Amino acid sequence: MTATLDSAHRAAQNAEISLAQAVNRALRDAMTADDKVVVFGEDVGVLGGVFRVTDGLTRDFGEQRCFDTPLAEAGIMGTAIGMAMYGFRPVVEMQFDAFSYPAFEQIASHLAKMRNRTRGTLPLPVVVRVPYGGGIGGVEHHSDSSEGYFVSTPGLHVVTPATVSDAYTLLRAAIESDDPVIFMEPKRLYWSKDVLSTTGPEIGRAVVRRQGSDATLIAYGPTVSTALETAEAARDEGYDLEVVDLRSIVPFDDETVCASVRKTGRAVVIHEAAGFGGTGAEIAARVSERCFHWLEAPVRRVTGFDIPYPPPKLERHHLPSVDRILDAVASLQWEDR
Amino acid sequence: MTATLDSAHRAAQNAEISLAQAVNRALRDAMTADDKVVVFGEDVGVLGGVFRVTDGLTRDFGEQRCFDTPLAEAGIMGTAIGMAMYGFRPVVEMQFDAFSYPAFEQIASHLAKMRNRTRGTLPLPVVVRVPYGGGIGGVEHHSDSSEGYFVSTPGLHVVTPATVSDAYTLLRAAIESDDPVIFMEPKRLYWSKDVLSTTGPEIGRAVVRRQGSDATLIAYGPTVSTALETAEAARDEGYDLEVVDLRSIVPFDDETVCASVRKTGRAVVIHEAAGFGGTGAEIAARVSERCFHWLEAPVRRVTGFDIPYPPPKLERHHLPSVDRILDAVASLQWEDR
Amino acid sequence: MTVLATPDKTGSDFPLGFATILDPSPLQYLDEHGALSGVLRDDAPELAPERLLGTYRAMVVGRRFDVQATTMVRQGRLAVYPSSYGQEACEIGAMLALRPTDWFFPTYRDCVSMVTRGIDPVQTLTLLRGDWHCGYDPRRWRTAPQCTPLATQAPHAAGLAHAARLAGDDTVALAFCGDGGTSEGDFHEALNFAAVYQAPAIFFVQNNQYAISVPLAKQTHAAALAHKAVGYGMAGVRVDGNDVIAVQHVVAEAATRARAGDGPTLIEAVTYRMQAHTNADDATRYRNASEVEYWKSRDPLARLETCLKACGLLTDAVVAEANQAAEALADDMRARLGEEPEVDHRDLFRHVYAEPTPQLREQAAALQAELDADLDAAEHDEAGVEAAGRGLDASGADGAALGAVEAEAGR
Amino acid sequence: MTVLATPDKTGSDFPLGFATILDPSPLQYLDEHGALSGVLRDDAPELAPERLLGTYRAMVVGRRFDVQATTMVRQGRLAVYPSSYGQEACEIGAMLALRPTDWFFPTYRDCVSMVTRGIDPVQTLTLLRGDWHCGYDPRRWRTAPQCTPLATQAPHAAGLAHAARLAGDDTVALAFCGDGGTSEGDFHEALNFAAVYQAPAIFFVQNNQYAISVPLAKQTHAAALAHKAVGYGMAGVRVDGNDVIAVQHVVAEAATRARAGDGPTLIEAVTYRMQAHTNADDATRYRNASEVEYWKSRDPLARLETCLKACGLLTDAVVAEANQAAEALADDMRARLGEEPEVDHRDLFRHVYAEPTPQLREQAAALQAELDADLDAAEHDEAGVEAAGRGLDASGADGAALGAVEAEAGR
Ligand SMILES: Cc1ncc(C[n+]2csc(CCOP(=O)(O)OP(=O)(O)O)c2C)c(N)n1
Ligand SMILES: Cc1ncc(C[n+]2csc(CCOP(=O)(O)OP(=O)(O)O)c2C)c(N)n1
Ligand SMILES: [Mg+2]
Ligand SMILES: [Mg+2]
Repeated sequence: MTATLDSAHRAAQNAEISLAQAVNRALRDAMTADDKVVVFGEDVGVLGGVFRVTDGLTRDFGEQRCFDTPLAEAGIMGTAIGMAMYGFRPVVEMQFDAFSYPAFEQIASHLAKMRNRTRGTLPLPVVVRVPYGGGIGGVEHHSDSSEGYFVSTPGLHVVTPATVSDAYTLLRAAIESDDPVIFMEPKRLYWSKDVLSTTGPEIGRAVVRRQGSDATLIAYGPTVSTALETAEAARDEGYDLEVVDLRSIVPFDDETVCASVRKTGRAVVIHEAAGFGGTGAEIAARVSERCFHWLEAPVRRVTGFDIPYPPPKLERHHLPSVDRILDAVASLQWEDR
Repeated sequence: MTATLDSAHRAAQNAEISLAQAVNRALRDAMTADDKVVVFGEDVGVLGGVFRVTDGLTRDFGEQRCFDTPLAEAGIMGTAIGMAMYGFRPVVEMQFDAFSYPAFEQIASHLAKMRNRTRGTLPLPVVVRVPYGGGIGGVEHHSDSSEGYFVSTPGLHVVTPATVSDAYTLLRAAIESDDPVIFMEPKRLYWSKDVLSTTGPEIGRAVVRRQGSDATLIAYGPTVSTALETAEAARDEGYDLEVVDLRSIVPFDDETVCASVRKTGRAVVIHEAAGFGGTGAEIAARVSERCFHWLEAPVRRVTGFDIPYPPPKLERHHLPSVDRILDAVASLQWEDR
Repeated sequence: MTVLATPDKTGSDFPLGFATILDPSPLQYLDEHGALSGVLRDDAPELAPERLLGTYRAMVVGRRFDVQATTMVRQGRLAVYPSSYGQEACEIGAMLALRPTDWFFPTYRDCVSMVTRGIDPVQTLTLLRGDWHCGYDPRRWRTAPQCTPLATQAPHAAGLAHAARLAGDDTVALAFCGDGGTSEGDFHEALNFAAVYQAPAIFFVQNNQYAISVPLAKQTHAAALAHKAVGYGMAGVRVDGNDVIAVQHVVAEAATRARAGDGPTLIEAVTYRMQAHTNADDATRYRNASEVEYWKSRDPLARLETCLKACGLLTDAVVAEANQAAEALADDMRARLGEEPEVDHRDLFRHVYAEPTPQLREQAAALQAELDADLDAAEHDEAGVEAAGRGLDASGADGAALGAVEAEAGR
Repeated sequence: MTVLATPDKTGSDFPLGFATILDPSPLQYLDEHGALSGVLRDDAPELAPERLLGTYRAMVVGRRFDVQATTMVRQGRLAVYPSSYGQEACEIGAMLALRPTDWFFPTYRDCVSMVTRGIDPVQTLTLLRGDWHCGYDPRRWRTAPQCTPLATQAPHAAGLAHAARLAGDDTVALAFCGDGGTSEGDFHEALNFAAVYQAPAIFFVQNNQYAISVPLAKQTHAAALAHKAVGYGMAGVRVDGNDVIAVQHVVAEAATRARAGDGPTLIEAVTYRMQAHTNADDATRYRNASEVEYWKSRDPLARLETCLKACGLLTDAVVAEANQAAEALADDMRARLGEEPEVDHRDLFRHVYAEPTPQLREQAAALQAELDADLDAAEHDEAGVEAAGRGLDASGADGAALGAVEAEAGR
C-alpha cells in the first residue's frame, strides 16, 4: 500500500506539467504554507483566470483567499498594497501585459517606494503576475513586453521564468520575498511541458542553460528557448554558443553573465521588447563596460523593432528569430577564423 | 520713432529671459500662429501654472485656448487625444514628473500608438510638457526623471532642452510636429537666463556644446550644464573634453554622437535618472556597438543611483556632480598618458 | 397604432431628475412580449413606419453579420470574435439615433454597430482577423478605432466632444463601454471632464451583466450603473437594452440635449451577453443555462418582429428584402474574408511616425536585407528554404493552442 | 444644555437614504454663531462635557501646531508647509472619532491630524523638512505615510479595510482626500472596491473649495461631492466641515456602521483652505479677500469656543491649560526643529530592498569611497576643500529660488 502510494507519488512527480500548471502549483503550495497569501484579480476566481493559471484556487481555498475584483487595475494594485500593509501577502494578476499600465502609478509611486519611504517599517510583500510577450497571435495590447518599465523602477524585483521548474521555484521565492516582485510570465510558454523540480537557485541568480565557448547568448523568459534553438542550429555552422538565462533581471547576476562573456569574448542579447531603451540596452551596456578587455566584438542586440507591437500576421517579422540571432552571431567579427 | 521702436525691439531681443519665460513665449507664439493650439492642465489657467510657465495665456488668449482641468492626469491625456482627433493641437502639462504616471496607459496605449494603429489616418499632434529632474529640494515625487519610460515607448518623440533658446525652438518644433512629443522640461533650469535665439536645429539633432579632443561627455537637459562645468574643471587636470547635448532622445542623433566619440575615443554618459535600465544604458550600448573599434576605454555612465529619488537633504549625493564625472573621466584608462 | 404620450417620462426634463435616475427600473417602450408600452408619443420619430422598418432591416442584417462572424471564427478565417448577439438593440439603436457627423467610440465588441454605421464588414474585421489594428479610416466614418484597453476611449469621447463644441460644431460624441469598464478610473475621469465642460458627449454603457466571468454584483454595489450620473451632476437614464425603440429614443434625446448645450448623458442599457465573452471562452464555467434561457426569451429582434407584426408592418416582402440583404452581406463576408489578404512587412515601419526616424530606417533596411537574403537563399539553395522557415512561426501547433486561449481573454 | 433628538437626521439609517444624500445642505450641529442646533441627542457621546473639553484642547493645540509650522517655514527651518488652518474641525474631529487600532491615511495637508493622533511633531514634519520621506513608524501609529500623489491612498485604505475584515478584526480605515483628489481615477476605483467588498472604510473628503488655484466649480458639476456615494451604492453624507461636533458625530456613525459590517461611507466635509495652497503659493492670484473673510467668520475654533462659553464649560482654567499645552508644543517644535538632524548618506541604500542588491552594494561602496576620498583630500590638501564643494549644492542661490517656487506646487 505504502509502496503503491509511493510509486503513484513518484509517477506524479515524474509526470510532465505545463508552465501554467507549475504557476498554479506554486500558488497552491504557497497558499497552503501561509494563510496570509491571497490571490486576486480579474477573472481569477470561478473562471480560474483567462489562462487557467488560478484554476481551482477559489474552489479549494475559498472566496476569501482567491477572489475576483472589480475591473480596475489601479484598484487591484492599490488594494493589494493596503492588504500588504495589514500583513497579507497578495499575489495579483494583471490579465495581460498592457493592462498593467493603468496600475503604473500605484506600482511606481507606491509599490516600489513604500519600504524605502518608511525606512523599512512598511515593507510590501506583493507579487504582481504579468503574462507577457508575443508570438501568440494576440490582438493589439495582448503581446507587449513591459518588463523594461519595471526594470528601470528602483524598488522592484523583476523576475521571469523560462522553464516549468523556474516558474514554480521563482514564484515561490517571489511570494516568500518581503519585497515587491514583478513576476513576468512568458505566455507563449504557458503550454510548454516538463517535469517539475521544486528546487532551484534563489532570486538574483542567472543560469547557464548551455555551455559553449565561442559566444554567449543572453536571454530571458520567452527568448531562452529561441536562444537554445539557435545554439543548436549554430553548431551546424561551426559556432559553439553558450546560453545564459537571466531568470532575474533585478537583481542582475553580473557574476554569471560576465564570467560567461569573459570566457567566450562575444555576446548577443536577445529579447522581444523594442530595442531602444529596452532591457537589452542595460545588459549590453554593462557587459560592454565590465568585459571591455575581453570583448572580441561589439555586443549585439537582437530585439523587437522600435515599433508598437505588430498585428498577428506580421509578428513573425518582429520577434527575434533563430535566423536573426544567427546573423547577429555571424556579425561578431570572426576574422580570426 | 521707427528708430526708437527698432532699438527698443533690439534691446528686448538682447534682454536675457529665463527658460520658463522662453517656454511661455513659445506657447504664445504657437497659439498666435495657429488657433488650433490649446493649452490645458492643472492650474495652468488663472494661476499661470505652478512654475508660471503659462502665465498670462488665459488672460491673453481666453479660457477657450488655455484652461484649467479637473485634477486627473489620465483625463487630461485622454481628452487631449480626443481633441487632437478633432483637429486641435493640444499642449498639456503634467504638473510634476511623477504625476504623469496616472496618464501612463493613455500615453503608452493610445498617444504612442494611434497613428500606427490607423495607418496614418489619425495622427495625434499632442505635446506633453513634463517638468522633471531634481536638485530643487522637492519633497518626494517632485524630482523624478521619468524620461526613460517614454524613451522606451515606440511612437513617442522625446526631447529636452538644456538652454533658453532650445526651450523655445524645440517647443515650437514639438507643437508643429504631427507626432506626439514628450517635452521634458528640466525644472532646475527654469530660472537660468540667456538671450533668446528663435532659430535652432530641427528635432532629432544633437549639438556639440563644447569642442574637445580627449573624451566626449554625453548629456541632456539638466546635466548639460554640469557636463560643461566639468569640462571647464577638467581643463585644470589636463583633459580636453567635448560635450554633446542630445536635445532629442527620440529620434536619436547617432551621427553627431558617434562622430564625437570616434574622434575622442572615450565617452561618459550623464543623466539624473537611475542608471539601471535608464536612457544612459541605451546610449552606452549603442555607442559601444557603433564605435567599438574607436573606443580606448569602456563607456562610463554617471547617473543617479538605483534608488527612489532621495529626500532633499540627501539629493546632492545622488545627482551627477562635477566631481563624480571627473572621476569617471579619470577612469577612462589613460595609460598612454 | 396608438401611442400615448406620458409627460413624466418624456419631455424636456426627462433624464435629468434624480427621481428618474434613482428608480432602477429601466425605461421600456416595447415590452417583453413585443407590445408597445404606450408611453412614447405618437409623433416620436422612432415610431414612424419607415423608421421602424429601417430599424428592423438593420437588426436583421446586424444579427446576420454577427452570426456569420462567429461562423468564420469556427472555420479559422477570423482569429477571434467577441459576439454582440442579443445586444443588437443597443448596437443598432444607438447608431440609428446618431448623425453621420457625430463621432462614435466603439469597443472590441461593437462590430455590429460599425457595420450599421456603414463601415465595410471586412474593414470592420481587420483587427479581429489579425491583419492590422484598424481596417477603416476613422475620419471618414467618424468612428474611432475599436478600443481594447477598457474605458480608455471614454476620455477621448469627452475630449472630442469638447473640441467640437469649441469649434462651434453641433457634433456629438458617443462612447460605448461595458459594465466592467465602468469600474476603471478612466470612466470616472471622462464623465467628470464631460460634465464640467458640459461637453456634448453620450456615455452609453451596455450592461450585459458580465465582464468576462465576473457578474455585475461583483462589479458594483449600486442598484444601477446609471446612478453614477448623480455624482457628476449629469443626466442619467436606465433603459431596457433589448428594446430598440427605447434605446433609439433615449440616445436621440441625449443627443438633442447635447447639441443644445445641455451637457452629457450617461445611459445604462440593461441587456445580456448571450454568447461567451469570445468564441474561445467557456461561459458554462460561471453561469447557468436557465439564466441564458431567460434572456433568450427577451430577444431584441424577436420583440421588434412581434411588435411590427402586431401593427401590420411586417409584410412578407419586408421580411424577404431584409433577409436578402442579410444573406448578401453574409455571402460577401464569406467570399472576401475567405481570401488571404496581402500583408506587407514594410507596414511595420511606415506609420510609427509621420517620418520614420533614422533608427527605424535602419531597422526597415535590415529586415528588407534579411528577407531578400532569404529569398535569394530559397531560390538558389535548397538548404535556404529550411533556414527561411526556421523563424518563429505563430501558426505552429503551440501558437495555435495559445492563440485559442489568448483569444478567450479580453479583446 | 438641552439637545433634542431628531430621528430623521440621526439614528441607524441616517446616512444611507438617497434623500439625505441628495440634499446638498451639510449636516450641522453647531451653527455659524457657535450655537448648538439641537438636532443631536443629548446622550450623543460627542456632547459629553469631558469630551467637549478634550476636543477644545485638541483644537487649541492643533491650531498652535499649524501656526508654528507656518512660522518655521518663514524662518527657513521647514522647506514647505501646506497649512490646514481653518480645517481643524475636520483634521481633529475625524481623529477623535477613531480608535487607536483604526488606520488613518493622511495627505500632505494633514499634519494636524497626525499630531492629534499622537505622532511626535518633529517626526510629523520630517517629510516637509526634507530629512526623509516619512519620519514615524506607520505601524505603531496605524498611520500611513502622508500621501502626495493625489487619491492614491484611497485604494490603500480600501485594501487595508478589506484585509482587516478578512482577518476578523474590527479595524476601520479612514482616508482623507481633497476636493481635487475626488477627480482622480483612483478615488473612483477605491470607493467602488470598498463598496463591492463592503469594507470597513471611510472616505473623508475635505472639500476646502480649492485644488491649488482651481475652484470646486471646475472640479465637479455636481451639487455636492457626497453625491458620488450614490454611484457606488454607498452611504454618503455631507457635513459642515467647520463644525467639530458634527464631524466627530458623522465619523463615529460611519465607523460604527463599518464595524458592524454595513460597509463604507463617503463623507464630504465642507470647509475652506484659509491659507494659500502652501506657504509659497500666492492665493491672491485666484481668489478675493471677501471670500476669505466670509470663511474667517465661520472659524471652527471660534465656533467651538462660543458654544463652550455659552454652556459654561470654558472656564479660565480650561483655557489656560489648553494654551499652556499649545505653547509647550510650540516651544518644543522651535527647539527641536531648530536643530539640524544628522543625515546619513548610507540611508540612500539601506531600505530600497530588504537586502541590498549586488548593484546597490557596489553603488554604496562607490559613494563611500568618494566621500572618504573627499575627506582625505579635505584633510590633507587645501585644494581638496574646493573640490569637495564643487558638487551640486541644492542650497545654492539658484536651488533656493527654485525650492521656493517648487514649494508652491502640489505637496
Ligand atoms: C484595461 C483593461 N483591463 C483588462 C482587459 C481585459 N479584458 C478584456 S474584455 C474584459 C471584460 C470587459 O467587460 P465589460 O466591460 O463588461 O464589456 P463586455 O466584454 O461585457 O462587453 C476584460 C477584463 C482590458 N481589455 N483592458
Ligand atoms: C497625481 C497628482 N497630480 C498632481 C499633483 C500636484 N498637486 C498637489 S496638491 C494639488 C491640489 C490638490 O487639491 P485637493 O485635492 O483639493 O487638496 P488640498 O490641497 O486642497 O488639500 C495638486 C494638483 C499631485 N500631488 N498628485
Ligand atoms: Mg459586460
Ligand atoms: Mg482642496
